[in-house]
Amino acid sequence: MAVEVSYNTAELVCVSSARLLEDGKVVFAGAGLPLLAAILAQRTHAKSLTILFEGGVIGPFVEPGKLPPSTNEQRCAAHANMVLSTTDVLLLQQRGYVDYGFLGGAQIDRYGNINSSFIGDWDNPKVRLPGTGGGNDIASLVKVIVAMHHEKRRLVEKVDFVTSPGYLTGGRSRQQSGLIAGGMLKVVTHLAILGFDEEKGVMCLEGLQRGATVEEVRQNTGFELLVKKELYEAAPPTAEELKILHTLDPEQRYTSPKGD
Amino acid sequence: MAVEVSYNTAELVCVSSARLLEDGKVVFAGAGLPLLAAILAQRTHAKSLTILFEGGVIGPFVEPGKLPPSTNEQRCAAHANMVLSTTDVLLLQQRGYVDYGFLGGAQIDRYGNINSSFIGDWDNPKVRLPGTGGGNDIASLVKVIVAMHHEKRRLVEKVDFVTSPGYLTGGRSRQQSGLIAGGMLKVVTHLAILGFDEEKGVMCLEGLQRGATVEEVRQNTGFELLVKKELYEAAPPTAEELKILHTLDPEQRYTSPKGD
Amino acid sequence: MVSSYLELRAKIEQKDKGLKEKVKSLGEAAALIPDNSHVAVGGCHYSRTPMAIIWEMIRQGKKGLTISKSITATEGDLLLVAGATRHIVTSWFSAGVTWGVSRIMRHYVQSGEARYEEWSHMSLGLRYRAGAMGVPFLPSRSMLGSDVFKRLKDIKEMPCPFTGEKLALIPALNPDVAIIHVQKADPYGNAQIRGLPFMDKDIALAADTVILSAEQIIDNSDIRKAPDQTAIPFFCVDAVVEAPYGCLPHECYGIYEPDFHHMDTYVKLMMERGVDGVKEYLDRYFYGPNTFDDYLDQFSVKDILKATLQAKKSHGG
Amino acid sequence: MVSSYLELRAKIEQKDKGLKEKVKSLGEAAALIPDNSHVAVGGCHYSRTPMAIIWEMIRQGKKGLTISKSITATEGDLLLVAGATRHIVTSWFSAGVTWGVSRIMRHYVQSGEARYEEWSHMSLGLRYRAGAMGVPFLPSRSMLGSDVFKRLKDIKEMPCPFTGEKLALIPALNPDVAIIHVQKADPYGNAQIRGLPFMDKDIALAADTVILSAEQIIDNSDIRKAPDQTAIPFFCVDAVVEAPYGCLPHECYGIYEPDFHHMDTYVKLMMERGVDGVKEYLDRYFYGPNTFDDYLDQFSVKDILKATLQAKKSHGG
Repeated sequence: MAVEVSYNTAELVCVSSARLLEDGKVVFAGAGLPLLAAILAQRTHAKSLTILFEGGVIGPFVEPGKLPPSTNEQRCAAHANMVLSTTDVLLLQQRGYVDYGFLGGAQIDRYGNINSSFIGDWDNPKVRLPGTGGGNDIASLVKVIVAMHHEKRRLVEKVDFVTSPGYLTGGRSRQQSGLIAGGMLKVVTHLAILGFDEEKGVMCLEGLQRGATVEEVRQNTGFELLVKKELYEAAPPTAEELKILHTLDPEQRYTSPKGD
Repeated sequence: MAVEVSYNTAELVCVSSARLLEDGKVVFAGAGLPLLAAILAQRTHAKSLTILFEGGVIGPFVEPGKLPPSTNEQRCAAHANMVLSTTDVLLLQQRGYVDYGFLGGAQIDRYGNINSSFIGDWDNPKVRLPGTGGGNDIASLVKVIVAMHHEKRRLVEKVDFVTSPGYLTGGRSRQQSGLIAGGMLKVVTHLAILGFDEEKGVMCLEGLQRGATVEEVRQNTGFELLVKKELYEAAPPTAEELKILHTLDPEQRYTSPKGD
Repeated sequence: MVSSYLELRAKIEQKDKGLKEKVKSLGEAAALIPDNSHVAVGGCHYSRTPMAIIWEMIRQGKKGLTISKSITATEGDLLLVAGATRHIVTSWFSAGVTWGVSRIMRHYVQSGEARYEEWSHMSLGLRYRAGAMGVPFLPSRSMLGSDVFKRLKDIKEMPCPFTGEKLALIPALNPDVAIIHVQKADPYGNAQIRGLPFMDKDIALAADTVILSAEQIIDNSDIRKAPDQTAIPFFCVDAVVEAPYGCLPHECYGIYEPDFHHMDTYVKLMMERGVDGVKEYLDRYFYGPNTFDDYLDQFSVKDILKATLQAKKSHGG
Repeated sequence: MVSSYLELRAKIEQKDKGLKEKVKSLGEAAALIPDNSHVAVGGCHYSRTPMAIIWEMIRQGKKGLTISKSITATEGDLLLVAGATRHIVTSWFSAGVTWGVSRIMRHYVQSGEARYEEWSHMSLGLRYRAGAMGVPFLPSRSMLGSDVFKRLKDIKEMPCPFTGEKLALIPALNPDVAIIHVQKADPYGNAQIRGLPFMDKDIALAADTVILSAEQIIDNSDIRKAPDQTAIPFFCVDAVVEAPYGCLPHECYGIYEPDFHHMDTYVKLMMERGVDGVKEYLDRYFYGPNTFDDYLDQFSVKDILKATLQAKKSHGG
């Protein structure tokens, strides 16, 4: 066993979600924490994991300390295996060449629907957020991992606006809407790893981060949470994982303690 | 006036059809005589005529004596302005970037429908021909010039098979089928230049090659031909035009006396 | 609104498609953009933004434009504050993840002064692609079931006639004008794009009028040496403007990275002082200088050199 | 038949998409092609034909294949006479305009022994493209009203839900296997194509299994030097075979023109002696040699040199 190490919640989320990415698979990663986690996975257990960027990049070569702040800029393209048009890289998901989409979430509800458009009313938004970007396409077309800080205001009963579809209103509603592939896979937070009940299409607690309790998770979740009968405890980040993270992002631009 | 010059029927068709191509326009040219005519036009009155090839070429640079026997081979691509995928070059027609399609015809009927698929019955063809290639797309999407030898067996009442659509069964039938753009513009033969009556959608004699008579045209046409009230006489090929033709195609591969 | 096919065809038919020189000044080129038209912007986020053309558009006082762009960055702020547009069609709008949410975008959209028409990134790409292909829509499996879909007017769904599967029908977008920055173009408009192509090829073919700015105008014989590198064919292009560093403070692949120092300064001003701050910025950088060179002259040479060297280093050039 | 989306997705999901070496011998690669499968052939007419793979397919005695190719040339004759296929999906079939109509194609099609499924060139391209995009069809304005349309079973028309205009719906084609020849590929399958790209990018993404032959296998670091030159991404590729002169007697852009002398000789034999002549040709060039190098050894060095020099001359290389 590794010795006890210290880490902040963002680092915990990053490491936990990186571990979900299997070798030999293809992941569509957004800028920020998702990208950092995907590179961490490549440098630990998933050497032949392929990363795609929305900007049109297949298999980028990311230099430590130079993580691109946008997945649409040239640093992403240099020394990649292939660059192609934005539309075409997004279409790879529709064709089935992407195993996971990896998103940060502003607000997610019990059905896994994500809101990154606005808080408040459709016609009179309180806060206008940047928008879907490729998020809607990713959530419509492939299996999705969401990494986020676990807070009541972020895990809500019903999002104000479904920007990126999860299981919509639960049950078969996602399939009935025409979204027959993909769907929410996991939500990774600093307290827990959550999956989705296949029949009901609702979020379900599967594992706890070390030290977290079911009660604590419930208190920080804005809806009645399903809990699996047998919960596992996730192993904490190792010194090795944290060391790689710090090499990749020495200024902690993407793992500042405040979350995603 | 130029002195009298000698030329064969294929040369006559080539020169006559070249003259129809206006400067500043874009022509989609098939291999053989159409390509030869398009280059002739560029070297005479239409310096900024742009040629497209089905193989995916925009603005090729064709060396005299090296006319490509296929518009899908590398000689077409070298020193062109752009090469792109076959599908994309054909789609330029659908978008409207092509002013003329230029085809050779195996068999054409009074409505301008072309058959290059087979002679005989659908299910029991007497002669299987090579097929449509891009012909159907050209005829579906842009205005078409057809260059051919004038023979009764080639200008027929009804083609056995509509490979490339003209005005189908006449009247508004082309538009009704969904083909709302393009359509047959001219048929150039060694005897005549034929247009199409706009209302009826049927072929119509407009001009005569020097020395040809209406009677001769009728005798060599397999259907009752409309004849415009005022016919013009086309000027014969000039020495200059023929000289260019011979430079481009010194072995007369595409203007052998037997026609297209 | 999806255009009727015959109208689309008529517009292209009127264009002079000959291989002719189209080199124009920034002023002449931007004058081709009518007020109240739909302008599609090439590049994405802060990459290959046609900033020089936008600079001139704002100076010419364009009004009533609809602006579409795959991802909108700081140029969107500038167009809003300058009053050039009140309608942005995009999938994401802000300077960047690390800079936070644009206060300008929030100001205009939350107040209802401007409309943010939100499409998914791929859907906007398919809209341009349908426009480029000359079809009224493309089928897609994205956006179904989401509120993004429900908020849009010009979008439909139907069961697939072959498989019965439910499909979204993404309507074609044929912008009145496309403005695109490229690394190299010849005087006729044959353009080469290096690095990320984004949606620019489709935008160029979808638009009725195309204005290119290029880091460098090269000879047609250089284009012909590598015809498989041509990204945009000359006959859809109406104007070519030579504009070195024409994306600054944004980046141009292989030539310069963003001027991050300038970007940080701009974002700080914008986030702290909102519309007033951006008005000051426009006065200093857009309305003040007499030429685009004078605009560039306001930048720090040191920062430009750094951005240039970084780009060369990244690409081994 | 248009495949169901979930079936398509399941096939791709099963693929190992890791960045792993896939270099195989011709024999191993061709063994990935099951009898009775649909094989899409890259290149067009006599350009970039994957002749080496076809050579091996014929030697392995493949049966019941459906072959699709944008334009079919002499390789179509060979596949018919060898008994590998009785169903060709294409838009045009013959050696070339100057060589006349293939007697082999006529023999098999006129007798009813083989089926020539005729699509327009663009429509076949749209079929692959729809397959590559993961949609069941693409709308089009071509083929409507023609007998080509009427003869096809898997095609539909409908009024556009946006404009009311009548549209053809071109069904997706997702071939079981794609065989494609490229100038360069790395061991993982990242492929560079020079010159005319034809439909190859779409074919590679549309197919469930992709076999590449390459004039040269290059290092992945060479691919990464110019990622904007990669035409086919590694994760859709299942096998990479190094096959210099792998298109002969057809051509490979920038490297060799066709061996016109060989082509003339073949066509003369085929046109004069029909099936029997082609059987002799297959005996000599396909069944006789032990390796593809031995196949090439039957060609005249002088003719190969000429084809190579011509290509270099044309491209200034």
